[in-house]
Amino acid sequence: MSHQKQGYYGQFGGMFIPEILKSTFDELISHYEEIRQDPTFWQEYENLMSTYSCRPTPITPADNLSQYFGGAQIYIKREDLNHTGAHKANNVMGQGLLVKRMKKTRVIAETGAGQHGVATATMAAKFGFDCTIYMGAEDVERQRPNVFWMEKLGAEVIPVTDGTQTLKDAINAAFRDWTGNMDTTHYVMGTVCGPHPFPEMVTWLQSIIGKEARIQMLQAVGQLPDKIYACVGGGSNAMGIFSGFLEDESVELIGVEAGGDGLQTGRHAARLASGDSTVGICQGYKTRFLQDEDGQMRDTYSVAAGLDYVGVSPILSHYHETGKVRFEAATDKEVMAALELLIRKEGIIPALESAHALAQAFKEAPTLSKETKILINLSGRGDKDIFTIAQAFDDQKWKEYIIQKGEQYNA
Amino acid sequence: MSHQKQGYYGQFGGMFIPEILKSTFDELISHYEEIRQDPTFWQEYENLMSTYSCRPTPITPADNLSQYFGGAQIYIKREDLNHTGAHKANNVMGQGLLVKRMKKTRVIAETGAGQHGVATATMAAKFGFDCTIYMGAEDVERQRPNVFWMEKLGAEVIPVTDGTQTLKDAINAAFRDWTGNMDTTHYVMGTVCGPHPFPEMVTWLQSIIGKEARIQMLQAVGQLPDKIYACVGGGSNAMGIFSGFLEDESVELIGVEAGGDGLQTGRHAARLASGDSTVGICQGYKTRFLQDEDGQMRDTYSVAAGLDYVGVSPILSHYHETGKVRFEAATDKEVMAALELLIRKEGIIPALESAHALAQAFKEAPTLSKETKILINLSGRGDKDIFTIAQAFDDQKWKEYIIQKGEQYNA
Amino acid sequence: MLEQTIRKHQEDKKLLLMTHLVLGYPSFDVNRAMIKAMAAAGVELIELQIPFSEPMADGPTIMQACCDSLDSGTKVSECIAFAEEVCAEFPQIQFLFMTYLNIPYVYGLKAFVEKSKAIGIQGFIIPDLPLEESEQWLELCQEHQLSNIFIFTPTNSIERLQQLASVADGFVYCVGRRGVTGKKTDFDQELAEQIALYRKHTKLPIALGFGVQGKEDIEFLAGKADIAVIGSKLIQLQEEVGAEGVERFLKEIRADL
Amino acid sequence: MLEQTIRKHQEDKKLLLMTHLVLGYPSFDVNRAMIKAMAAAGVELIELQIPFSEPMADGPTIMQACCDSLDSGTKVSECIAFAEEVCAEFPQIQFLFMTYLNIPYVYGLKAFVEKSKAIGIQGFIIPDLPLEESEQWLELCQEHQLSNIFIFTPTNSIERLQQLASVADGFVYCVGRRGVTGKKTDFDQELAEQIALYRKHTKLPIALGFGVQGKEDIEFLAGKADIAVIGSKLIQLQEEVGAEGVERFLKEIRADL
Ligand SMILES: Cc1ncc(COP(=O)(O)O)c(C=O)c1O
Ligand SMILES: Cc1ncc(COP(=O)(O)O)c(C=O)c1O
Repeated sequence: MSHQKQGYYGQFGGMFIPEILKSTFDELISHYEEIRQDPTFWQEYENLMSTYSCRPTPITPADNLSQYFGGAQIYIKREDLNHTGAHKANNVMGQGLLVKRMKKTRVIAETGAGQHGVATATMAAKFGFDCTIYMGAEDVERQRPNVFWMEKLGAEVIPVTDGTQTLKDAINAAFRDWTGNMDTTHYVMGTVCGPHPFPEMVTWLQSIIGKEARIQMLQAVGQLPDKIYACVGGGSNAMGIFSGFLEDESVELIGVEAGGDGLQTGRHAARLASGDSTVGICQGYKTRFLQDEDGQMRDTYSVAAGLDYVGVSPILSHYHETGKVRFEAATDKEVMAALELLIRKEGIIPALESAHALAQAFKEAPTLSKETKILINLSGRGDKDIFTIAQAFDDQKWKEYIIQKGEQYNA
Repeated sequence: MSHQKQGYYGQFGGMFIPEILKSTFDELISHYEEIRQDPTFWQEYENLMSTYSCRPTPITPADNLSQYFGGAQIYIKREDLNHTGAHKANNVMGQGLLVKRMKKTRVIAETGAGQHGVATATMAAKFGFDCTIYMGAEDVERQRPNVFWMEKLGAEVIPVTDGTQTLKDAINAAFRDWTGNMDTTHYVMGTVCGPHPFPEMVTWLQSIIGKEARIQMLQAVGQLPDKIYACVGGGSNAMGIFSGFLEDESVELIGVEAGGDGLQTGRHAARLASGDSTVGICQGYKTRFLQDEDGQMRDTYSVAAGLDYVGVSPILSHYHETGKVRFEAATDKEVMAALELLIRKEGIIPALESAHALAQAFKEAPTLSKETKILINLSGRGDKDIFTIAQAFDDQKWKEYIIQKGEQYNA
Repeated sequence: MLEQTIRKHQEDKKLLLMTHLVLGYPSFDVNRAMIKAMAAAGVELIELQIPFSEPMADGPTIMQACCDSLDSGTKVSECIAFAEEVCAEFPQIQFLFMTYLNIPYVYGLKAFVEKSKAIGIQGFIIPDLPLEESEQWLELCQEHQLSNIFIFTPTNSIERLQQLASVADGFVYCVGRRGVTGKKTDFDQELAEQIALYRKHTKLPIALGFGVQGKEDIEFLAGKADIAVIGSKLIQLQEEVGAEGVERFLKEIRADL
Repeated sequence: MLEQTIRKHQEDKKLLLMTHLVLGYPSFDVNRAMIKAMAAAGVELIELQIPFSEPMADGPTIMQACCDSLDSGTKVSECIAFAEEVCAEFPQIQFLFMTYLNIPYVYGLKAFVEKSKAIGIQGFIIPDLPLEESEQWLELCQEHQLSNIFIFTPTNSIERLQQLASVADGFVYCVGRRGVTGKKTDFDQELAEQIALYRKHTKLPIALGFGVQGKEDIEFLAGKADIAVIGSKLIQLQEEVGAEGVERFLKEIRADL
């Protein structure tokens, strides 16, 4: 397991795949290498994202918040304005173009909160692919709105009843599907995890965020940000924005994980910010996992379904080890407060995931000088999360509304 | 009532306001005329919309649909990608800048579906204004998700229990508030209706859509569209896109109203496409209203709350009279089919309102030559309408989900 | 004509009363009883409000009354017939039509003015008809010697008051404060000054409306305004204590004037 | 070593049997009964699957069994202790550990291989350890004379088969079709050709897995493959008819071989 091997980042990464998928990965890697060499691919990708989504997404100066905290000047990269409401669109549309080149006709994907599932189903509709989405049965129940849209988009949503019935089980199920249907099917991994080339490929596709952000900061603000905050589930939005600034020594990169009920409670999903993870190999790659002493994956917890995952990008595990990225965790409570504050002060409704980046930035902003510029990657919008958010706020009128609707449907 | 008077479009328009609001309107008009003369205003407005929303919104070539119908080439102007999910953002942010110039500290607005209410509450949060939203009590019940967001955004949402408890009653209530609080308060009218200067001013702010679209069509397609379709509630998104093409004789403009259960049933909101309206004066302006022989406003109906209004822009009534714009109506049934088709073929979830424009375009596209280019204004996204849409599709799994959630909340 | 009648009444009264009712609310029969009560209390002017579905300038009480009246099926033609009846029965009272512009507009402005004249109406109060939009309407009123009542408000500039005064006829309807009908106005020094300002700009009698609740307010107005307008309060009273109660209330007020 | 043992068995048997069980499912006691039954039926090789929480390459039956086993608290140390016990009790049977890489990785690759050797395990089947990632592991296996079983699949190119064959040891585990464990494979001409192709590229015994359901499949394999793998089917049988039922089933199959 030498460090020079393809797909490794320090000791992390790799390609731990069943032999049956070997040729599929060979093919995928060769196509991926081809598109990376081919400048027309990136052009086609940028063009698609600018006509179908609204790239470049803007950077919003959050003047009210800056004033409120009286510290750093806060800027927000608006991935929430993407078509389907999150950065997930970047990755899926890019992989969609790749699938077209591979001449496959079917895509499958895992989804937790449903965001990546909706994005993939959208891409499949746009490209005319068949589409199957694997989603933990528990998530299917919790995220019915997303399931509704996926079905309307023409995707088949398969509830996964194995294991903990959540994201990691959906990933297993998607791999199982793939091992039976690799000839027609591409597995659209939703984040920068999994076996090579996914971490590298999805990072590359998401790097469109960082590329834009770097230019935008220089143009609009006249300088690079001093700090960049991004939430970290698998790590795709973080890697996406960080990508644009890896060479800039002056820019501090901060990844924010799900602190759940607090790191000390054990009920969290902080792989890198807590001391609770160990190196393991699972779902095709080597990284730090939240696992027990036997190597069995542990239950994780976060109010944000998209951050609630046992593993994390091998690239980020590497950056964690080298100190290139600082990792922090925000608790559910801090996250709800940050979400409320952004809504109130800037009129922007963040996804629960994205609100983790906000929460950490808000902790630090007041302590920073007015000359400091910080950039927060707002990975997605929250209006689709209304069931979760209204519930998290324990909103009585919302509950009454649902009760009443339910009675009406029951009649 | 001569036709040369300010705020008149042919015989329509005017400023039928209570005397108590005279000085408020004088002030508003003078500020409005100032900003129209001041090129820095439009710059500031464009800048705000490009950093806070994602303007220019793209034009998406709907190749799958074009191929499906085998007729005209279909292009879609993507107002759904705006911050808060609809073209309503343009108007409110523009009026927000105006309010700042007027040094007022509070905004009020009416809302039907809640789209304009959410947009106004968002603007108020961003600008730091106090905000009160009037909403028919029935709509408050129907649109709880939007009410939840408005409240989170810091707005007070007042359920209007008068009259039919819908949009027009909310407008009356907003006017009543204004007559008591004009010193601090600006009424952010949500569409191109009401007394002068609203029809003209809101048209001007929404003309950002048409300005962009004209340039984009010329750049990307190399020619102007032959036909442009827009749905018509009050008329703001239609006037917004039409504005860019008023001088272009070759471009046919088509406004699509809510056909509800069908024009022959009387259950619709087609002021111009049906023979059912007559000229009247109400809510401060003169236009064609759906009213009875005494001049009392009638109940209207549409699956799309945002189109379900008794009046219509005086400018559009004028264009109706002169033939500048052709008016059609799409029934609920046609609308649901168009909505489903757009989702399935292009991966875009339209607002129910916007789906009216689609429905009419889809009726005509197959009959047009492949050389014909048609442009559809997609005024908003539909994912916020999930309660309405899932219900309209009579989706069983959705209903079960709501019933179950309700029982859970009840426990 | 209307002005002269008012002036005549003023010869032996400190303050005239103008009351208000919503036609068809709760029924024309109750309207009849109310007018009888008002007549018995010696009310000089009555606003007959023809309900309109969008009473933008009215407060909750009147608004709800309009809505209920329409819900029970009230037609404009019935309102006119009723007005004809009461104009004939109570020739000592000056009746005005209060309504929103759409009602006469849809009826036909000319026809509406002619009909009003024919049945004995003295004038009109149309809150959503500002001066700028009233050219044709004023011509019709003049032609038929009917008064279109203009409204003075605290937000009007001096210039605007002068402009309104130049076309006003019959009396001016003066608003004590911002807002819609039926809310409480503070009857204080500021209001007195406001009335004085209005007075400076018109020779016509001054009616003060919006918020008159009872005896105290009336006493305050006496000597300052010419006509006190009592609107929403009477609807509430009627609902609570019926037409006789309204009569008692009005008589009590009247006693000191 | 493993290869020689297999060759020896082949001297008097047309087709060897390799069965499978998930340790701790439904309990170690049942595991014991199952192994006894398998031994009684003369099974030559047994895969002991140490359950892993993410059994990516397994089908529904085995996956569920792993999940249930872990839910009931199964620990890796117990699995090893159990393996030690059965290796000692049934020396005629070749036991292999089947598991996912994370289990030995977290245990410590070296420690795991040493421990396995010490307790009498013959080799390993690790579906998520491809050749490219196995350098260190293969060194350890060689050092301790344990077989790491490589897998041939229908998606492998000739080149890949050659590559795998060059490092394979003990036997090769051949997959009859795409997909995960436990689904039905069509035992037909195409499969025969597939096995023939595998055979062309390795001198090692060939085990055929994925989908063996019963007697007919076994008869089909006899003369084509060397070892028939029976996995999910036995879990289902155990659930339905218990260890004795499994014994009956295996004996029936065995009868003709
Ligand atoms: C809005 C949003 N942000 C962030 C994430 C976390 O994923 P990642 O870390 O790959 O960006 C998700 C995952 O669903 C998401 O939906
Ligand atoms: C998405 C959307 N489209 C259209 C409309 C209709 O308004 P207008 O005709 O002013 O564009 C609305 C009103 O709420 C809306 O929300």
